[in-house]
Amino acid sequence: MIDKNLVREIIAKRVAKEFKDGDVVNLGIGLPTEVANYIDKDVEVILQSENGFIGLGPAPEEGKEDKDLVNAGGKYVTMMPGGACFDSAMSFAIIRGGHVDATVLGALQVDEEGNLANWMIPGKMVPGMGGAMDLVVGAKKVIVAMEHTAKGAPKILKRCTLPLTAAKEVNLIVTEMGVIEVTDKGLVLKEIAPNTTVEEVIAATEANLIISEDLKVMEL
Amino acid sequence: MIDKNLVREIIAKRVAKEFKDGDVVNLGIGLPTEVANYIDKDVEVILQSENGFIGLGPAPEEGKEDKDLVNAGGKYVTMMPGGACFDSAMSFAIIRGGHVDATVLGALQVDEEGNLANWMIPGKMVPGMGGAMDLVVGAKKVIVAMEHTAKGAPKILKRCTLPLTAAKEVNLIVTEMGVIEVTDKGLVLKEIAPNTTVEEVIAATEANLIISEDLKVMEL
Amino acid sequence: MNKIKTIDEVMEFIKDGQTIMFGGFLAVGTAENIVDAIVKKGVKDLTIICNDTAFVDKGVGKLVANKQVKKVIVSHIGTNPETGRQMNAGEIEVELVPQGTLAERIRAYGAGLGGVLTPTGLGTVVEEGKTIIEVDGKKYLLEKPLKADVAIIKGSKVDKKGNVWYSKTTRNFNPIMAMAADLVIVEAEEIVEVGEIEPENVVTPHILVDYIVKGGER
Amino acid sequence: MNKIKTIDEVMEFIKDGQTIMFGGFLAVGTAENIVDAIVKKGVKDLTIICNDTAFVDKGVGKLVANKQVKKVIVSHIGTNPETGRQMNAGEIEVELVPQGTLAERIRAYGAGLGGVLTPTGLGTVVEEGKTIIEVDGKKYLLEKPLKADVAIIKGSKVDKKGNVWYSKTTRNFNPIMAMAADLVIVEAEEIVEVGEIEPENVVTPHILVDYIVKGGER
Repeated sequence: MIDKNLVREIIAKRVAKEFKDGDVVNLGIGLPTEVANYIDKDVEVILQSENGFIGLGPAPEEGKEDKDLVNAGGKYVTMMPGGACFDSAMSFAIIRGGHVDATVLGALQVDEEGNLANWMIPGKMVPGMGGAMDLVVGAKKVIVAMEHTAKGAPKILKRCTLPLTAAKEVNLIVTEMGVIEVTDKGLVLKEIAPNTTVEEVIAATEANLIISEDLKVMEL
Repeated sequence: MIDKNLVREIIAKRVAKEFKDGDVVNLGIGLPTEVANYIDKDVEVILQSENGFIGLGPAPEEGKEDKDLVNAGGKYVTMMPGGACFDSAMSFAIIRGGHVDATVLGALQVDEEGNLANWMIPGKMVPGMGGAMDLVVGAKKVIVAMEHTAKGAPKILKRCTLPLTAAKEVNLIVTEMGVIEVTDKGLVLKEIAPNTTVEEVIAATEANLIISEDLKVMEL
Repeated sequence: MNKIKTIDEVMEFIKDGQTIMFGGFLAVGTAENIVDAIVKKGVKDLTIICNDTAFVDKGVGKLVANKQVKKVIVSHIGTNPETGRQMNAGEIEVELVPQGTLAERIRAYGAGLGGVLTPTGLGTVVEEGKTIIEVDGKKYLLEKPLKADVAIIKGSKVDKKGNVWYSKTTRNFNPIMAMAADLVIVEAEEIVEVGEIEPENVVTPHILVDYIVKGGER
Repeated sequence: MNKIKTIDEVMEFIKDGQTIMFGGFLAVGTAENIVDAIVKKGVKDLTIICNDTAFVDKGVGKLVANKQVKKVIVSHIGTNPETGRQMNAGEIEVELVPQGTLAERIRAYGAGLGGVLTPTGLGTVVEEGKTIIEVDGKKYLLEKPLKADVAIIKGSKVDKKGNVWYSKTTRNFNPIMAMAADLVIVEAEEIVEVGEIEPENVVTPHILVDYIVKGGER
């Protein structure tokens, strides 16, 4: 079994390759946030923070925190040159209006239709959806970045059993085992991690997987 | 017959008395604009200009025009200290959302129900409604400021015959002959101009007029 | 018209059972001094509209922790365990609203619109009990406007007339809430002279603000 | 990414039959140099969305006068007699929209909303052919979103990334149009360095702008 940190690094590195110069991207809390560390230096990605600005930069040095500048997780951050601030209505107008090229989120479950569940476990965890429902509906491309299984149980299912965040909005699933595209025909395994077999991916996935004729090894 | 300029002055002066300190007011093009000249000095009225600011001030001195600062009629104006600019969506959010205390507009016709027609004469004049429909629906108080008749013909009718600007939104009609309130029971003549008789007002009005038991002489 | 009041003076407007909107995102941009004064006053049965319930010891979370709140309308309660505990115990009602929908519902009231047609929440529990409207073959949820008795706003710079400028991410829900309440009170980190905020840089025009309270930095 | 282009370079994006939004209110805040270039290019059958048709010799009125426009969607045509003449002669189609509704329809598209529920126009000819929706006993017109192929914006200060700041009443429809078109071109009165416009004072964030053209004062 590979190290948790390595798993996260693999996922974040692979997601980072999805972006092209000038893309506007919203990264969810947790693992998705780490994607920013692996974006190619020649590629300028503009990060949108749904609490109200574009140009999200890395965490400040200790002692240089600005009490007025946090990300959507409430953590102190910095702003890149050329950043711009706005209110919550404008922030979500930008998101819902399709002005964000991609959003990267974690998931509890994803399914064959591209349905996503990531905001509550009834009777257990009801934190609220925050901005996730709008992000998943509004962003041009929805990338789920998550570990392939949870305590060994598949998270990529035939049908989500948890309450949905949004229906049929996921475009791409990136895990430490591979890259799966959501298509009209179902889930297509496009890339597979080095040292992993197709059989292993299938075994760890409840959903039917269509194996791409052009299956590639995940580039990291 | 009294002088046209005097008529306008009477109307503008009387309308100016409707405002109290701190009121936000939008004045239409033409006669309503002149109301600003007669507002009591102890009363601070904040003028909203629907093309995008509050704090509309008087016309600039010749040679001091700012090409970027016009009113909703496209005329050069000034901005009072503490003025604020916004876009058209915000401007009409302010108007439609009830944040404007009063709007003063001219009319082609007004009727017993408080219907207003002031934006087109089919086949003759179709300039467009501009911001008038939103202003009449959104402002807390709608004041029609107009000459009582047009070429001798009544403008205060039983029912408007021209296309409406808005239905049942007018609250007060101020003319050179008197002040008429629109109530659930119909039009109530509350004030009458000096040297005018109730019979003269009734003769110049097509609509039924209820004469207030407390009929006063217009204060100017 | 002098709009500047002390915190004690504006407390007379805060009453049991009111619906109060608070700006702020995880307490950043929340009027902390006014929240403290409301905690001290101890009014009860409030309905709070805010992005989230912040933390037990920060932002509107303090009102929840002090059991002054009967209902919250928010997008997130995960950072304040007390909200979850009271919800599970049946002590507080929680209406969860997607963040963008919450913003638009507040804006809709402030802008005099009858509601919002949004694709957000379609096919989820959010659509339960709501009207679905089809426009040109696409489906949308009809979400209704939200209003409040009082909006409590936090401004970084507020001029003496009440024009407000917000620093960085403190803006969030403050400007739209300033349009959606019968009474608007702004806590100013700094009160400046009229004219110090350029007309173009004013975010909340003074006509929307009823009272200004000096807050100071916290 | 260099967004700065010459006016000639951006003319390649302007084509016959397009729907184009132009900021401006009676031509104040309209990108006059780009309008002139479109007149010179002579593209035909345009649909123009703007507050008004300005004047025969100013703003989008020049395009109407030059007979390049098949339809206008505006709130007012009264200042440009040529629009009225062409309308009466059946040469141009005029869709008149209340100004606030026009603003909200444009904003709705840019914000990904399915439409707007407004009380404006109820009981008038504006409601003809439209759906009336009742929300909590009050009636509203459902007004549909408006989009364009290209939005032509005028900025007073534009930084090299594309952040836009508008002077006084030049703002009007520009910011909402910048959100409602496939391609957004801004004519900058002044191009400034990145950072010269404070993040809080940016009105149109650079991510909404595709190209910047230096216009100069007129």
